[in-house]
Amino acid sequence: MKSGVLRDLAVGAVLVALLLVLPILFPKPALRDFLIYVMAYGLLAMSLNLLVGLTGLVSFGHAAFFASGAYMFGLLMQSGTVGIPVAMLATVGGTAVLALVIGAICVRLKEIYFSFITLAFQMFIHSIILTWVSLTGGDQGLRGGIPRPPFLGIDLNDAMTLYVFCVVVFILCIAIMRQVWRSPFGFTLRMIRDNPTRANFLGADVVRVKLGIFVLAGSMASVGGVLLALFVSGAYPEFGFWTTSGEAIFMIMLGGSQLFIGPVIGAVLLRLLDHFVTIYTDHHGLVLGAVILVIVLGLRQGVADYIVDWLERRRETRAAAASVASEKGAA
Amino acid sequence: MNLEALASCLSTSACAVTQVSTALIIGMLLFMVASGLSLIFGVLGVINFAHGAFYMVGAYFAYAAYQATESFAVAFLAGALGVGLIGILFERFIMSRVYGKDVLMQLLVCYAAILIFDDLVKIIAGPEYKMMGMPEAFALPPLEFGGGFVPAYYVFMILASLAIGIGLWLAIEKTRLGKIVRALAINPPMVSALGINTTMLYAGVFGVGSLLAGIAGALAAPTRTLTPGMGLSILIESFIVTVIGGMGSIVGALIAALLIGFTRAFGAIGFPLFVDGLMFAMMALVLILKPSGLLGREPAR
Amino acid sequence: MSEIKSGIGRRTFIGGAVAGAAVTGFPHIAGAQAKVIKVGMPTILSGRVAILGTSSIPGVQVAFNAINAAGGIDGRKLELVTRDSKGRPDEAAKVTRDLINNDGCEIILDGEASSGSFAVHEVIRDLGVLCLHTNSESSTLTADPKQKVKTAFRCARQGIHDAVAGGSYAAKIAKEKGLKKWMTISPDYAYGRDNTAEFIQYAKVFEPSIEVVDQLWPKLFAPDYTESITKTMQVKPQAVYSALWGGDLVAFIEQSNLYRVFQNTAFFSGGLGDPPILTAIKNLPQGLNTAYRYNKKFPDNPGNEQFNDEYVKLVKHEPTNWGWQNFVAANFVIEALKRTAGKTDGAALASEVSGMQLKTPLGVGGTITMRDTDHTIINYPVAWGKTVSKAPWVVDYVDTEWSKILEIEQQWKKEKGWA
Amino acid sequence: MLSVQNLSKSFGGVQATRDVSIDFPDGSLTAIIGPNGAGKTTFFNLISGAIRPDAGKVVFAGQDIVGRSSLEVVRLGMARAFQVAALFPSLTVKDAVTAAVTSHQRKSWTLLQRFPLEGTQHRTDEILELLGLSSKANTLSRNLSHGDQKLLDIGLALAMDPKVLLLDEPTAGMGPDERWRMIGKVQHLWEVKKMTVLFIEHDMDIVFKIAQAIHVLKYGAVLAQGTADEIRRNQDVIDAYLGTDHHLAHAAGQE
Repeated sequence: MKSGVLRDLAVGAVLVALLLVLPILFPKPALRDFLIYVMAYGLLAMSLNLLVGLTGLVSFGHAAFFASGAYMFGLLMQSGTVGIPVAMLATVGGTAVLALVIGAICVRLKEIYFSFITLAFQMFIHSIILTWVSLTGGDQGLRGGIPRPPFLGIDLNDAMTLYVFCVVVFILCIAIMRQVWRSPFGFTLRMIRDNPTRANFLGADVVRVKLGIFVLAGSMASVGGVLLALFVSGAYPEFGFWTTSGEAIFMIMLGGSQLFIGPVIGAVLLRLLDHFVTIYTDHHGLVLGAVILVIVLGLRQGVADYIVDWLERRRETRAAAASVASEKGAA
Repeated sequence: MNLEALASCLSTSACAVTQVSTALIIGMLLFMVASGLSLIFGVLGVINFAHGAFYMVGAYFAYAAYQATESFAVAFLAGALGVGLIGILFERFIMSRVYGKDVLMQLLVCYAAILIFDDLVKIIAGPEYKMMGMPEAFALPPLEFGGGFVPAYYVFMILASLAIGIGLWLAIEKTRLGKIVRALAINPPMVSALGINTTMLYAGVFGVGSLLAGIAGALAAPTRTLTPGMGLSILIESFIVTVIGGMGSIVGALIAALLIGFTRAFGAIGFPLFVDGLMFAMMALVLILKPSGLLGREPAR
Repeated sequence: MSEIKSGIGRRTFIGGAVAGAAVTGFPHIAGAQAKVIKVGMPTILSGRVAILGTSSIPGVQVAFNAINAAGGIDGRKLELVTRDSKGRPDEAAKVTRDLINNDGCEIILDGEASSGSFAVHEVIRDLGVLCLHTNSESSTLTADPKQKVKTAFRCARQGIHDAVAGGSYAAKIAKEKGLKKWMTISPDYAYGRDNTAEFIQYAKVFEPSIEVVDQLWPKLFAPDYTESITKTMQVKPQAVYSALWGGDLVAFIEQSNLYRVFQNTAFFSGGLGDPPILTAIKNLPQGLNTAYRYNKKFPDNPGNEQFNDEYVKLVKHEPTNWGWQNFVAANFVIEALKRTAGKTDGAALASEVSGMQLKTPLGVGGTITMRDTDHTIINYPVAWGKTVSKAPWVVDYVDTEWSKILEIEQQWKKEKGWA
Repeated sequence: MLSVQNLSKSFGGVQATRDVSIDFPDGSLTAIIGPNGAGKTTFFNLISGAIRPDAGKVVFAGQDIVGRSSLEVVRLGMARAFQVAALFPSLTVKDAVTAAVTSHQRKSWTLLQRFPLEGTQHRTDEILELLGLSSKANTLSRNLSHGDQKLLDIGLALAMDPKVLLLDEPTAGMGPDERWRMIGKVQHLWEVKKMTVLFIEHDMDIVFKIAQAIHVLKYGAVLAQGTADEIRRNQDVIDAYLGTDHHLAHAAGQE
């Protein structure tokens, strides 16, 4: 048990080191930009996977909380009344309340109807962003930049500092989600994913547990929104559009939903794909669509899930071969 | 909110007729798209998120055929049959491989199809706006009913949609094939045990569902602008319709489509800023109170 | 660590760790030794408004082809690198960063629509290269001093200029024909609402008897306008103003034709004047009033027709409003580069562009000026004309005096607290 | 003590349970039998809070639990296993039982510690030992044999430390030898844990062999009740039930 924590810490440390060393080895702003994007969308996908992969709740509206994070944070910073840390905490708290209200209605619905109603709420929030122009700037987004006043001697206007800040926040969130993944609560979620009726008969309060993870996942998604808002220095209604939710789902499917880090792998793959496809062709949809079809119809699961399964199968066949060989040897 | 304007509109026959016809124009086209979506879900249990793209392809097929032949009948058939065929191919080669998988797989496959179709249309037809234009036969002054005016083409569109809807309903409820299809929706192994080729049947149903999207596209082509990506907004609206009416219910789709049509037509008079909110509220309310929709049956499991 | 930094600092490299190499593995030679000068353009190339990008690009290409054929800037050719933002502002920000940081673009022609342009604006604030917004008409972008970015300019028509010109034209017609009852039908988003409000505001300034009896706000990209059209028939206004544009406008006009709406209602459109729209409409009613977007006969000079012909050679249709704006923007860039002798430093180029009076066939009187105070162009065509059913589709352009526009713009800025 | 009084329930026009009154003394081992469609599973659903009865009382632990959710009923100490083993396919045997134990300890919300919690280990091992599943602790639930799946289902219920255990056909779908092994385990469990056990069973030989009391349901009503001998001699039961279904059940069992 303790060794699990140690292993996670070790992996986390390697990840931090990698993320910090990469831009030093390759000091190009483009790499930093790329990684910040991956981290922001990675948080969105990872948090969605707490619902999809861990609890079996297929939300079509997760980007609503991503947008809420970006907008709440942006508005708080533009108000000029609070510093970045307070604004971030308030944003996460505010999004948690929003997720609580929406979740209280949604988690009572089962299966595809849960998906529908989350989609409906996302459409609702998106239309609020579009119509409440005086607050949100409507379709033009939050304009005029989001100020980044220095705090505790940290100045996020410096690109490298901003990057390091994003890495720290990202790893922190990943650590929290990893803890959820491995905690007793995480196993309650697995019970609900596999068989909610049975979980109920084993004393798990299914509706409240679902609501709990819905709120938690929403809060984590809002951190992704905060990072993106900090980076692009704005917030846009597209953050809360259904295509953003769709992209997060695609990241999960591309990477894999059963491996903890799968969605981040998916985020890296999708962003790389996006990056290169837009460079080489204007027919971005054609290429991306073809890749999706190949993965979905060819692998029938996420890339990371596929590799994990493949390794396992190979180990099994080897073990079987070895046992056959030893039997032969004995004979 | 201007209920006075609404009341005064309803009290004059000219306004009432025009707005009712507006509701029918919006509603019936929506019904064409939504009924296909609903049919496919009802029988195959998958949500065809690519349905909007099929509508778009139908419109472009009709446009191309009309450019070539100047005949609206040919254009209509090209849109309907072309998309029906694409639907069958899509079902056979792609969709059928993700039956029984989780809904995310189906979503992704459809998303891929949307991306590909949008891009193909852009490559083949170009990104600029296309307008098919009104066929000669319908280039008449609007018809007058009780002081209200309805363009001739819209009268045709409403009647055609209605006829197709009734035909579809009769086919499902009253024919032997319809009975088999309904049985297929509830108990596929049983249908298969009767010696019926369910694979063909699935493809056929998907084809008919797509055909309806193609018809809607062809009917829309003379009055709506053709652009890549035009399927998106109609997908969202017909999705709302299907959820409200009940996934799998043709009559439910009709009722919900007309509900949306009337909301928009009379909302424009009485509460223009609240129309979208009302559409959303209806969908959320239905989902909360009766998740399977107004006329949907509870999922069998 | 500092050693490593300074060691690798400026070198380009090949290979390395997977992600690192994957993203930055396109070696380019930065700075003054490059053979070509790369100009980046983030724009929309997919979805419903793909034509925004696809009709912007040839505008730039016409200008670049000309200078490259003439030997370039001191022998260095200009190259346009375009990227699809898919209409997403955050994507616009990202591709702009990529264009500059990764692809070695030293100048940005921002072909984004208004929301994307604000995102690009913030990137430029961060990175400090020369940027010309070529498609954003939103007044705030340059008029609000809070938005000001030293190296960013707008080379596109501006909402307030259009509003003044449109208002005065509408007032004149209203006076002549006694049009008092007005109605507006515009798309429900920032541009549609601002544009409509400003048009009506100035129409009333010039003709106080104008009364707006109703305003309809159909959704942006709505495929069907029947409920707005039939509502119009109930209200029976004498004139309608619409800020609809693009495919939405095409659908609106064709659907209105079915009801014969324009037989007894005057129509004023801010967006009808683009040739691809005029030609897409199968039954273009005569006598609709539209703002100038582009016309090969206006300004009527050989340079304009030459631009039109070169443009048509590249794509199959005549230029859009975006086409000429990008053509002019590209010429601003070329002229600035000539004056800096090929130096691409953002501040140096910006000081050249600021206040530049560019000779161009698209200008009123042959020049378009980049105003130094607020980094936006003036003296471009802001005329209104009437539709006819065959090419050149719009005739009888009536120009509005720029002196009048500038005077009212100044008052407007004062009201907003921007001047 | 668990007792039901005048319990009734209809679905549409069909009366699934008619005025059923039964007492289950503490520590008893009771069989519920009856032909297919007699309302046995519905009866379990009614007492365990899954379905709300139209009328009647379910008195458990000194209170009427009608209207309580199944969750509350579980927490009062009534657990159940299902006719078709209700498992968590993607969890290993050990993780599944540990998760159930954790849930029983009201620690399913624990976030700051890692799974498994230290206090659960002992209990999990005990349950696996009791059911003879220890050697399969690391097998995924979905890869278990049918019999082991049924055992694990019971194991999950045991994790609730129940005072009353409801077993819906613990031997369903098993061959004759496996049935006896299974029922032996159930009997062993009952003896060791001193719980009140109610089980639904088709195999009369099993029922007559181990049940202390037998209640026969038919068309939702109690047809007869008593000891094995009494039921064997009851003419109603012989007429209505043994004459037909017993042989059918036998035949099915022999397959």
